[in-house]
Amino acid sequence: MSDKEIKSLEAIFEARIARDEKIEPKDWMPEKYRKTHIRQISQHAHSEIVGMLPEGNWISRAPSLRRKAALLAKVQDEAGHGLYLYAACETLGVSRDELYDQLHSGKAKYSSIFNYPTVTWADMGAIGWLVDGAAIINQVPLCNTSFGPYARAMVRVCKEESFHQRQGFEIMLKLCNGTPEQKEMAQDALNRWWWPSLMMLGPTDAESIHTEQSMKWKLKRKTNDELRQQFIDQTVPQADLLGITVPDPDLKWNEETGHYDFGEINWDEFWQVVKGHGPCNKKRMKDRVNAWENGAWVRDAAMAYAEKNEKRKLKEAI
Amino acid sequence: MSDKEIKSLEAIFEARIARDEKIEPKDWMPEKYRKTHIRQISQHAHSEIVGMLPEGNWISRAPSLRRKAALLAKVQDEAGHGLYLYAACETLGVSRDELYDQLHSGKAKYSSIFNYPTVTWADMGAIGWLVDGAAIINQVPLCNTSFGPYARAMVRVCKEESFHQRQGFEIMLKLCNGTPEQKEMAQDALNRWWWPSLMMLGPTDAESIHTEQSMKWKLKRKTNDELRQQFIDQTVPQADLLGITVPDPDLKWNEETGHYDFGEINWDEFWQVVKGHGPCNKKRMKDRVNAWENGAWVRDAAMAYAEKNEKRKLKEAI
Amino acid sequence: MKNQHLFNYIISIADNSLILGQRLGELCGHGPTLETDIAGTNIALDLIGQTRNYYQYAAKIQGGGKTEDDIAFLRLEKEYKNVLLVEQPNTHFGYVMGRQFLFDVFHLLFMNQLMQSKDDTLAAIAKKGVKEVSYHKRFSSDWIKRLGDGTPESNAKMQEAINDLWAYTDELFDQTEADKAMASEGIAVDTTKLKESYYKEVSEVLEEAKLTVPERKYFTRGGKKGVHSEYMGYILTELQYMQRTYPNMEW
Amino acid sequence: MKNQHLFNYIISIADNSLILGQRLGELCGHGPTLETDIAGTNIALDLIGQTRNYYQYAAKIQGGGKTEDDIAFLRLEKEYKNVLLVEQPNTHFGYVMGRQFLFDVFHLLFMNQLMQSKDDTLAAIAKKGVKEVSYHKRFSSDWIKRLGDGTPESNAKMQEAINDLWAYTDELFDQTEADKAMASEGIAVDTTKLKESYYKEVSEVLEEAKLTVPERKYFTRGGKKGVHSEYMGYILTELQYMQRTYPNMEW
Repeated sequence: MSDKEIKSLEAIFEARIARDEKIEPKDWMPEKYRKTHIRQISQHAHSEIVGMLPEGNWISRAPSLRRKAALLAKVQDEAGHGLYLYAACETLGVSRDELYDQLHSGKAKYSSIFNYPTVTWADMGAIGWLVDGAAIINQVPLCNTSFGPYARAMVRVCKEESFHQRQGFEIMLKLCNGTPEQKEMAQDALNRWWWPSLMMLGPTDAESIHTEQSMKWKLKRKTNDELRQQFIDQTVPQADLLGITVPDPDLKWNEETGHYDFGEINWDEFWQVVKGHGPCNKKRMKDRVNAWENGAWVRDAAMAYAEKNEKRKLKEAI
Repeated sequence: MSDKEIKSLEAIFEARIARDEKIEPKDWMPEKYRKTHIRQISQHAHSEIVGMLPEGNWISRAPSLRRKAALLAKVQDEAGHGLYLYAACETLGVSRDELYDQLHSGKAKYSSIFNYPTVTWADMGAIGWLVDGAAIINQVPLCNTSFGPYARAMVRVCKEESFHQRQGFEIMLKLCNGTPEQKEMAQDALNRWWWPSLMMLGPTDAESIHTEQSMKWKLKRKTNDELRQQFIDQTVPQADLLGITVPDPDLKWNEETGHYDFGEINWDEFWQVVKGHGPCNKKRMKDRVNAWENGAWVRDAAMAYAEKNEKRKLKEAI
Repeated sequence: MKNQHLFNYIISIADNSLILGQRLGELCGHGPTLETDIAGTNIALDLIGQTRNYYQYAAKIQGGGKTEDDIAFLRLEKEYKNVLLVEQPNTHFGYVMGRQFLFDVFHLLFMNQLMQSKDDTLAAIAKKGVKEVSYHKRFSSDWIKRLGDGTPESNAKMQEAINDLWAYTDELFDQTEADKAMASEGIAVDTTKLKESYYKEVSEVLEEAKLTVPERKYFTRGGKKGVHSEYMGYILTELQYMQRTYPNMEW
Repeated sequence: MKNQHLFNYIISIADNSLILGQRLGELCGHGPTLETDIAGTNIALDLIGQTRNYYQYAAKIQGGGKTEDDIAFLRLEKEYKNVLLVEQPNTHFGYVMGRQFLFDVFHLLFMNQLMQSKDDTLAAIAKKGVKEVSYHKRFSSDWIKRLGDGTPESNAKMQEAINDLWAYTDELFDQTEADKAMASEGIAVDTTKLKESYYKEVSEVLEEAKLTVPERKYFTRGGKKGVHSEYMGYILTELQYMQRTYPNMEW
């Protein structure tokens, strides 16, 4: 294709997005659009898969059968999200095995929040309440993003995420209405998860490299700082309701702006974790890589069996 | 050597044993004597090593620091017994690696009692009290056995074993003087370990194939049935002292014989376990084999390092 | 006493589901594929759901304000009456599927009979569960075939698992006192009558999967009498941790 | 308040020994040779012995009839103040020896200083422990050399362990509030002063063992503040099992 032809296709493509039409896998799309989507969707898928681990850590120790069942269901949902996000990504011409390979080799990223340890039961509440809460704020706008398969996957994801978020809040509520030990456990979890949750909404706009292009493609509708403010404004009253304290001495309602002011985020910590030096980065990757490597013989067997079956059917057909 | 010469050596050899002289590794000995001793000493060594596993199972869960330390010390002693028994065996011209190989391949036996699971803390008491108790009855006569290295090893083993036995009894005593739950735990342990302990003293004399020859070599001083009777006569009053009940409805003091009469032993179970079908045979062997196989690279490294060091020293000497 | 038997009977059924569900729960996120992770979690979820139904019923029988969680988390090891099979570890995926398959075949036969129970609650639980269990069995049977008739390596691994787990199959059919008492009243399933069908079904799948049906004279038992394997203690340390550490709280 | 600081200080020392001893205890009977099993058990025994001395002293300070076992077994996870290093798992023998070595070098430097403490009890515990810890350090250093300078495989495995465990070394020198308060009174060891010697000694052994000294800017910490790794919860399920399940009994 000549440069001119490409330019013209690009113009048509951008116009379609501007008209809020969905781009489908078989449609022409600029290479950068494809690559950006592969990066973002797979990163999202990886986050679901890695995100199973910190919560999976408490399945065997859940404090009641009801909570054990709910936690199992939640982790299962996350695996499901991973599944349809990988499927959405595959429509862009990349295989799930390639994507796994990027994850396992450290080339692909996943949400840094999952590199923090889950050390008490209250962390199951805090993750639902705060982490899923922040995720929803990130993800709701994506239900209208331009790439069809991603937008449709997000509709489903968001519905389940808000269920998870309510469930997490309910765990916190139960703790906060419980004994002093339980309430302290809830406070301790808020102390540990608050700042990482704020970081989850991404670097400040000044440091964010992908924002402008993503806005145009409707991969982003608001800046990181706007999303963060929205998260804080929404979450602080919930903490008040729970009767626990957000661990930020600078947090204060600002009548003028109609928002909460808040303290400085420790971006050093953010970048440390992003670069692989968080408390659990190595463990998470080892767990994933071990699962993958120890499962190789199983996947090989399934493949061999499927091929044999194919042949058997073919023989019967002849 | 002619048959006649061998016969004469054998006569001298038997006379030395009859005079209670010790046979030492460099002395001439009949091949059968060597083989029988390799079999018995290694079986004894293997029992110490495998015996570490059921007790090791409770180290991480010991109920107090004092008990945790005592249990660690006991398991360490068992490893020590293994060490000098293997060393005694090696003087007969067999390597420890060969002996391990016999254990791991299932060719060599170890005491069947270690194929029962340790399911409560009270089992730590019962093993010390009953299993070590039965072991001492088996082993004390071996302090005077004819083969010097074995006899000397047994002197040391027996001293430590009686310490273990007292310690086990003390665990039981504490439980029996404790809460009803604790006493029930002690009773439950006695219920499960009583019959296997009786079986530990070997098949009935009628079924025992090695007795006669072993008597001559002072590898045995009493028959299995005599030892068993001794064990019962000694242990039943201890159970009375603890206030728990030996699980044998036929158990009764016999004024006439001056011994306890006791019920029929389930020899089917005995042979089932001996043949490898006890509750934990597979687990014990897997644990041992895994430890050995996973440790291969460590042993290889130690060997390689020793060789390098040897060469370095040689170079320095030149 | 009738109630005690009924209580014991319910517990002995439910404990199998609890412990197998617990074992499957350990695997979440560590399986060979995303699809098996989803399926395994789903089966765990079904089993924990069934457990809750049984325990809620048992708690009602027990009375005194006891709840499903008291029964699930606050018994001593010897008071759990699950078979040894379900407490065996997740050594590798062949063991996971082998354990599941050897239990599922029994479980479905059992549930089909329990639907006929004269006890309406048990019959209702079974009716609801039978659909789930049919799916479990289809899933595990398929994997037995894939692994048995996959590669030489997978065949060897699957055979190893079946050989090891086989020793625990016979206990499935053992009858406790509660079993017998309840069977005589038409409440419990007479498990001895399931044995022939069980080994027939299991053998057919194994043969189709190019696996050898183990021949075995000796079987290992104990769980139904409360004498468990050494694995059980560790399962309970985790299962009971929260309830033991923070007693008398709501979650 | 002085007593509270002293109590906290003792606990933070002793918890290291407890948790490392617990980790070593898991290995009993599963090591690569009989000799390493004996040595590992012996080290565990020393560590548990030291733990008891510290906790007995702490229990006396705490008063109210508390015992060493209350302190050992009945705290919540965040009340344990051991460094993250000692709770790392027995992944393979390289990790076991790496963890031991990285702790032993610190431990000996620390004990040598603690002998000078103005607190007589602590000084006495240190005087007794220092001989044990010298032996531990000799043992683990020897193994670092054997594994590092053994075969290519063992070198790679040992390097892997050192690389992973390195992230936990810096926390050894962190000072808690109790540390600072007690150091200012000449009771606690000023750990910041040990840092240089530590990395020097460790690096020398690693170099002799043909291992690369990791370069690292970022370190992981948390244990001293009671925020542990995910391994800690599982350690506690086993450690506390009996005391939680059977409260208020004597053993």
